[in-house]
Amino acid sequence: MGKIDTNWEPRIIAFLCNWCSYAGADLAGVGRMQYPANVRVIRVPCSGRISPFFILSSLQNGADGVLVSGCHPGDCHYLTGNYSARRKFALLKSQLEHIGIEKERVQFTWVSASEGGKFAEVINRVTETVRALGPAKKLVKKCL
Amino acid sequence: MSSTQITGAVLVVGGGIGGIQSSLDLAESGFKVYLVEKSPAIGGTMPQLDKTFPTNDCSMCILSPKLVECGRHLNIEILTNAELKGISGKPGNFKAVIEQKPRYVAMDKCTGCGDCAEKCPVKLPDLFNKGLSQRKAIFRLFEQAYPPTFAIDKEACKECNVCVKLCKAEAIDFEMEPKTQEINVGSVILSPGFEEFDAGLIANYGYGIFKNVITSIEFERILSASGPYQGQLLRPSDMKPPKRIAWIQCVGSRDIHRVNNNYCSAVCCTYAIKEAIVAKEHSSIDLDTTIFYIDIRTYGKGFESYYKRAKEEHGVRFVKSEIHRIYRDDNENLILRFSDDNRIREEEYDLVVLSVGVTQSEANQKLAIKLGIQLNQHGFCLTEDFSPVKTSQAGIFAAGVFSGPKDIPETVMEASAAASEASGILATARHSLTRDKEYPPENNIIGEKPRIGVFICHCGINIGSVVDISDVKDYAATLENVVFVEDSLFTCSQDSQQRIKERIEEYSLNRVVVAACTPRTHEPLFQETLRETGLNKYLFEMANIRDQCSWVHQRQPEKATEKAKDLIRMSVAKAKLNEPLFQTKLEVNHSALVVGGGISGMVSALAIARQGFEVHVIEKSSRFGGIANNIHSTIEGSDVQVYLKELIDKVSSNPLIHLHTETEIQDVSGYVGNFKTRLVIGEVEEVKEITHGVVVIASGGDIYKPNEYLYAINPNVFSLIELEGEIAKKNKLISTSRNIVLIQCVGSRDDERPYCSRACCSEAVKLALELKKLNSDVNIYILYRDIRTYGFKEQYYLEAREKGVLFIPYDVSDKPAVEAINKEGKDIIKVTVNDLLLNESFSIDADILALATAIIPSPESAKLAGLFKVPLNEDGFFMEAHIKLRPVDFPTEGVFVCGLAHSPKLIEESIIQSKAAASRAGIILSKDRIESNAMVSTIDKDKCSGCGMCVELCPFIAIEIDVIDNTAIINEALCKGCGVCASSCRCGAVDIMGFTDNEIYSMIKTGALECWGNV
Amino acid sequence: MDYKSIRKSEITEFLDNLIKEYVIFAPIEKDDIVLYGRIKSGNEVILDYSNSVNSPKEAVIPQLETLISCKTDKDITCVKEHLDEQEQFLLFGARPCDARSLLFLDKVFSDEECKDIYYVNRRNAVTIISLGCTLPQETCFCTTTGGGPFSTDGSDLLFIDIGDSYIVQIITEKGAELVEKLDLRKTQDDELTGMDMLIKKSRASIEPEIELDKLKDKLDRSFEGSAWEILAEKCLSCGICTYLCPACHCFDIVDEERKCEVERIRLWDSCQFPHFTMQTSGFNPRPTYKERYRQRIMHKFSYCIDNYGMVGCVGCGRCVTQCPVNLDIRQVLTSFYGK
Amino acid sequence: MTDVSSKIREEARKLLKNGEVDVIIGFEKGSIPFSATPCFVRNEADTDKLIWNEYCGNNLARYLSEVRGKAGIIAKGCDTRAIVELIKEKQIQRERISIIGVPCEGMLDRKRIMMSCQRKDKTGIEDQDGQLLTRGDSLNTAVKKDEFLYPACHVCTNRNPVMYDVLIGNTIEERKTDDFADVTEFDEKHSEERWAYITDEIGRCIRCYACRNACPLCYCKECFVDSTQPQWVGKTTEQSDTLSFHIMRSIHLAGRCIECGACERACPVLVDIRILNRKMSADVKNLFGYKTGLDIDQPAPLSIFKPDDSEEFMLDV
Repeated sequence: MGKIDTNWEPRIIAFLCNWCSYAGADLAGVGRMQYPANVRVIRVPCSGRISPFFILSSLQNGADGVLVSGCHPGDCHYLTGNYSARRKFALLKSQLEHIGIEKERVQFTWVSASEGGKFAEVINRVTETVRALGPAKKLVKKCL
Repeated sequence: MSSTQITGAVLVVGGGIGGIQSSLDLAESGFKVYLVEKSPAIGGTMPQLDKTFPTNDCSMCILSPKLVECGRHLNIEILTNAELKGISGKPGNFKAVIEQKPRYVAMDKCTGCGDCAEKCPVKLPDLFNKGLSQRKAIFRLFEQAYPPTFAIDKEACKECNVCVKLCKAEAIDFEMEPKTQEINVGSVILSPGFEEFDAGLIANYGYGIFKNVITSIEFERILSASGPYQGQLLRPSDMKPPKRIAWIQCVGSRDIHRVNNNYCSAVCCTYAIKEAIVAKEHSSIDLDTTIFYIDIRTYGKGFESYYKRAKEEHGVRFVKSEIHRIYRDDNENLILRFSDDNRIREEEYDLVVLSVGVTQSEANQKLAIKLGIQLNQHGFCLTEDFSPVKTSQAGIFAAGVFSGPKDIPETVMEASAAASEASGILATARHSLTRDKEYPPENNIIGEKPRIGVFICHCGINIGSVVDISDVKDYAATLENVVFVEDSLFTCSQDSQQRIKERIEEYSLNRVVVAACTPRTHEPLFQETLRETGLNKYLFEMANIRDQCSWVHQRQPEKATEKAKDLIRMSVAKAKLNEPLFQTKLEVNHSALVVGGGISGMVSALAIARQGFEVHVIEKSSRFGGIANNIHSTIEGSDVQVYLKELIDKVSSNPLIHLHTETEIQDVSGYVGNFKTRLVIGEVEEVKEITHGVVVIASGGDIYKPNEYLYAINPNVFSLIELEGEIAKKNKLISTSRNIVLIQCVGSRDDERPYCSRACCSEAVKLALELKKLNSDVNIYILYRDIRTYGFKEQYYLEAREKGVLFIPYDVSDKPAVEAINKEGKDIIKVTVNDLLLNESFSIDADILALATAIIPSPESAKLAGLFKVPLNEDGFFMEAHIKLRPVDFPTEGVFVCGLAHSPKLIEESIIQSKAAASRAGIILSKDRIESNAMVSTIDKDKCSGCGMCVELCPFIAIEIDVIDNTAIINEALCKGCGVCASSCRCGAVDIMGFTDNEIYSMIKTGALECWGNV
Repeated sequence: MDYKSIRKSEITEFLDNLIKEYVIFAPIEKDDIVLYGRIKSGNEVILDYSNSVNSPKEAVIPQLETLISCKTDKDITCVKEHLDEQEQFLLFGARPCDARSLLFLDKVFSDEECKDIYYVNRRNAVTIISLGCTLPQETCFCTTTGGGPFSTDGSDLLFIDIGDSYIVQIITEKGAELVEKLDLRKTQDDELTGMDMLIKKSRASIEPEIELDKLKDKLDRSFEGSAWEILAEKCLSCGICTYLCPACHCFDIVDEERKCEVERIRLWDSCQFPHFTMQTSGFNPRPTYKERYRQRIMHKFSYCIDNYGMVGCVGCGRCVTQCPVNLDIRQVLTSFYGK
Repeated sequence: MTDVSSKIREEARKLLKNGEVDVIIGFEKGSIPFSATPCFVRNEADTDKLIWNEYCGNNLARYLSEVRGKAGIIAKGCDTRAIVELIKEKQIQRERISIIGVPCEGMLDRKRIMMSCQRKDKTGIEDQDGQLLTRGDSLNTAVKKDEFLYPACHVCTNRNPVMYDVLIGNTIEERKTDDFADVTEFDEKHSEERWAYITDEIGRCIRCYACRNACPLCYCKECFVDSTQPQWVGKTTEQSDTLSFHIMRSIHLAGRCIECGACERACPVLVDIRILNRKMSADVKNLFGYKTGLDIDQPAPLSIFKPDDSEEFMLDV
């Protein structure tokens, strides 16, 4: 067992769609809703833009967790991007779990532009779950 | 400008969704728009709604892009806190007097940071939240408001000067004075909205006294995530989650006893269903929801199946009964007394929602009077059946609830229709008052090493008080390719913009990163600054260190500082890879193709031609007029045949309109601005190719031919439309009949066709009244499920009842039985029905049986859908791009829909939609070139294997496979840049400009590596 | 020629003794397949198996090695060269063909004019104990490429299986030194006679099929010929033949950010991969399997003779056994020779 | 088998003679024991080379998108499923290929057979009357061929071609539908056990890309693994890189993998690659009700969606 690093903070990459979830994150800010500072947001036009590779790359490059959030079904600014994305995400998540990666490391959710509170809640939940899991070791690139 | 010249500007009164839509349509088609809004922000009622029916879309989500688009439009001038005081002149040349109240906050200085409101000591009820929460004297109407600047409620303000001291932007000015100005416009569109009915007027419901009796709009605020209870479903008395909620319908509507409102508010049934469904979804416990109603009027597109789902999937209970009175118990619970099955019953609820109707506000009525606009008996703006957006004053048009109760898509359609009318008048003055911004030529930076400037904003104290800016600044300077870093109090202020420009020149910056607030509101501003210095606007990145950092990590300044560094590092990494992007310009063919020669097609063609564009109308039959050829009058009594004849004359004589009868489409190629369509004409099948920029699909609908109720078997059984023909033919059978039975919902609202055909209830009432007029002794029985005489049609329903027409409700599982018998030597039709109200069965010996047969999709629809690559819904009608806000558009640009092809509707409604389609079409036709979005998809042909995955996935049909080399090609004119293609391309051949794989990967890499923090 | 003997039953102990001084690579079984790998104890070794799936070249040219790494902490960037002192190691049970391949690799990496210091360090530290092939496989063709089932080229010691015992042939001084340290018994004469018989029998089972000089001539003249397209039509362009080949040695050098370091990594590459010759401009001089397969053959049987004086193939037969589509190098060579 | 071979030759000759095809892709005798090798026959005379036996394991559909001209192909069930997907993905045109379908009872794993006899106490192995006879110094054993079936053949549910122009012989009985019991069983193990198994398997990978290159559906002009901007996967054999390569490949094959097992057959170090691809196939079946390679008109599962697709995997907030 390695020693526990008490200063360790989880590092989480979040992919947010521009129209709903990014706006929801902004709204959480407007409402001054406090949440942990562990998430680094990458803004994308639509959850449909998010390739499973983005998620795998995040884990490979050292993220302890990944969050993906888009518009609720039916709300997509591009009509159906989130529906198409949902199928891809379902498979990716299942595959990661299959190979034995902790399933809580990669999370998917829908947050609308008016759900600032939900966004804060999601970040709380994701951060705490990933914190409980400890640093990601399984897919991260190691020094040779 | 000489007085005979037309003024190419339009005044739009009211900044709700209607006003916004009119403004955008007009500004986009070359007219200057003044949008006058009485409150401090545009948006109207929509921002107050939580979800929208029947898709449960988030109201704010779908509205906010429109707010920004409207707010930032170069040719829309928004006048907030403003009122129209008077109009003089004539169509084409009006002078309007506008009075604008002071905001006390300088709009050019206020950055919207919110420090002032945070510290303002004055609290007062927040009317946006219907008083369920409080706001400050200095306030913003709602968080996403446009303009985003604050305003001061001078009446409440104590002038303590706290805000003046706090405001680092020095935006507050108590010395501001009201301002009156006169503007020249060519036309006016009134869409000032409505007022919800004051539920306090109905004493026996206890509104205003019982805390847990609330109105539907209050309930919307409660449901809203940004509402007074942050989206938690709680009741006001004890802030506990209710377990039982009742909705009472028709509060202030269809009520001639308690209030004199004999119209139906048209929206309440569906919104109550929505609220019940959403409440159930919100509630953590199993929630009881009951809706007390008279008739459920879910007549709109998709509403009936929404109603069905509410009942069957969500378990919403529907009780057909009026509530007599509400009592309150000691726990603030409410006892509802009502009659059910002819017995008085009582039920207890935790919360009661009054489905309040819509009414005309006093202010609107005064405005109408001031402008000399006639109102109808209900106080709404008077319009005519065949000119539904025209007011009694020429050149002044009405849209939205100002002219009668209606929902969002109908308002949007009217707004577009009004825009079409206005641009019809002003066509010759198009582009005379609009302006385009001039920019210096762009520097070519391709091949240059990235030289990045980072500008960090303190946002007053919003960022600076949490994030250690000097630390962040030092850090940013160490990043690769960063050659300049600077911080400022407000990066968005005028002088900061100027400084950015100077720094770009001084340091030869070729990329700019601004670390400040959110790109959603501020990116366009900074991009503009870049353009002004000759830098391509896509060489810009924003790091959101306020909304998503300092504001949400106020108690963790160190972590917030680290995060800010990370976010800047990520933005710098992306900026490094940014490349200049360019919009492609496509030439536009200025003519339109209208498919279908019914009323919709002809109205649409005429409206397009009035805007000055050439139109081809194709009709598959040999005769124009479509279904309207069989309709003789409207319920209001207007003569349809006269109107139709005039319309055909106008269309035939218009030199810009080319009519093609007996014509069908063979094939279609091309896209928005550049369609090529091959027509097959006449029996000889002559083939002709036409080119056009847009298409309006007005292919109409059809009437269902039932195989029940002895239809087509017994000569005395007709469809309603056939009966109307028989009346017009003065068939003797009619004048001699003693009993006439009408059966509603034949082929509608059943398993095969779950939708409501919308027009049949009004049609039946219309015919009943006509039959009564012909022979007041005739007995008319209307067997119905719900009578759906929505809006002002309600008064005819009342009239029919007064005249003795018998309305008998039946249950769909127990349909009336029909039998042809011979009684006393006379052939009659015996109709047996179980009356739901009386719960007893009886028979009528009918001389005539008329069936309200469904309106069904035209058999042409499927073919057209394939040709134009547009979707049909499950009922077989065309499916618009968005049921609320894009009711005549398709995802495929340049293709529009109107009339029965879209869904069943009345003539008046078809006219509105057809004009709306013309307005939307006019936007494209008015442009010489259309510019594509620059952040579009791009294909690397060397990598593409032509598998077609992207083609299948693209929601906008913007990709096709090039048959020659089997690779995908992007139509940049159609691509919206969503990126679903890029994320699904296995070959890595597709990328999204501005969001390339490489750019995103660079952010992933710089964002994920933990050690960067220590570097 | 010096010989010693060792009983088969003593092999485990023999290795366990050596393991104290050397890192030992030997054939071991892992998940049903026999691979060359580092052993922790003598009983892991598998000697009754014809040849391992991979070649022992990995011991001298690892698939992956960090040449230098670089780390930035605060303002200091420190660069580290990965040239640690090399442990002494043994290649045990290498087949004569594989041992011979090291002589070829020496020519490539340890040329007087151009020494690859990473290679040389490892090469100097290795002692090779090979195992003669008493029962060559149908895919073996070492005699064709100049070797043989009991070739001593490249080995320091050669073990020859004579039933219950191995005869240990001492080939080099390094080998002799190693034998010195160990207490091996003297070889009996009858053992040596038996050994000669075995060697003869074994050699006879793999008669050389091709004369290499003539082949080179024919190949050089067929470079532009259409034959390649047909020959290589079924090739999948995978890297099996090159990666398993004991003589193939092409590599790529990449810089990778891994965790908090940047590492300069050398890793195997294959001329069979389309990207092997891809140029920055996008031009690829060997765009199809035809050019790539031709390159593999020409390189081994023509260019290597020009450059190093020996063919770049030791006839181990791995590419024949492992090719997923049975593209048999022997058939390809014969097809030229036959003409 | 010989009967099948002669019928194949006959059909091939016909196609070439009538000019219906320019080339026949089939199998000829391999150069080593227990093998057959892909061959391309372009004239009638050469059709005699064509053979059919239980070593015709390669998925010949892999060659279809590269071969020039009209092609005839000798195709097993799995090959035809690949053809269906390739047509769907516009890599080949149905009208340009002639399919000579051959029912298949499963193919034998040459490498495992060879391995089983390469220990020195065994001197050889022979095929005798449907059994494999191992000879050795000390023992002779007979092994049922079934024991050497490729793993993919064990769960094959399309032993008959799903699409063909000519069928050689009669169809054979299909197994019951695949219930992915192996996947379920694996997923019931503890996550650390799964991780250990998968990293151990993948740990052997030498990055030769034979799996990818043997796959009939891996036809990209540039594989993601070769992309440098961005470089999705490192090229090293370090666990993260190798594992990412295989996961990403399984994601690319999700809803497309026709489960022929070509990847595993090609692998020189016998990595259990199917453990990843089977999982995706199971999910695609269970979540989207789709099975690959059966119907040209059925849209690919990732090119469509249903509004009510499962959201069970999503965070419940």
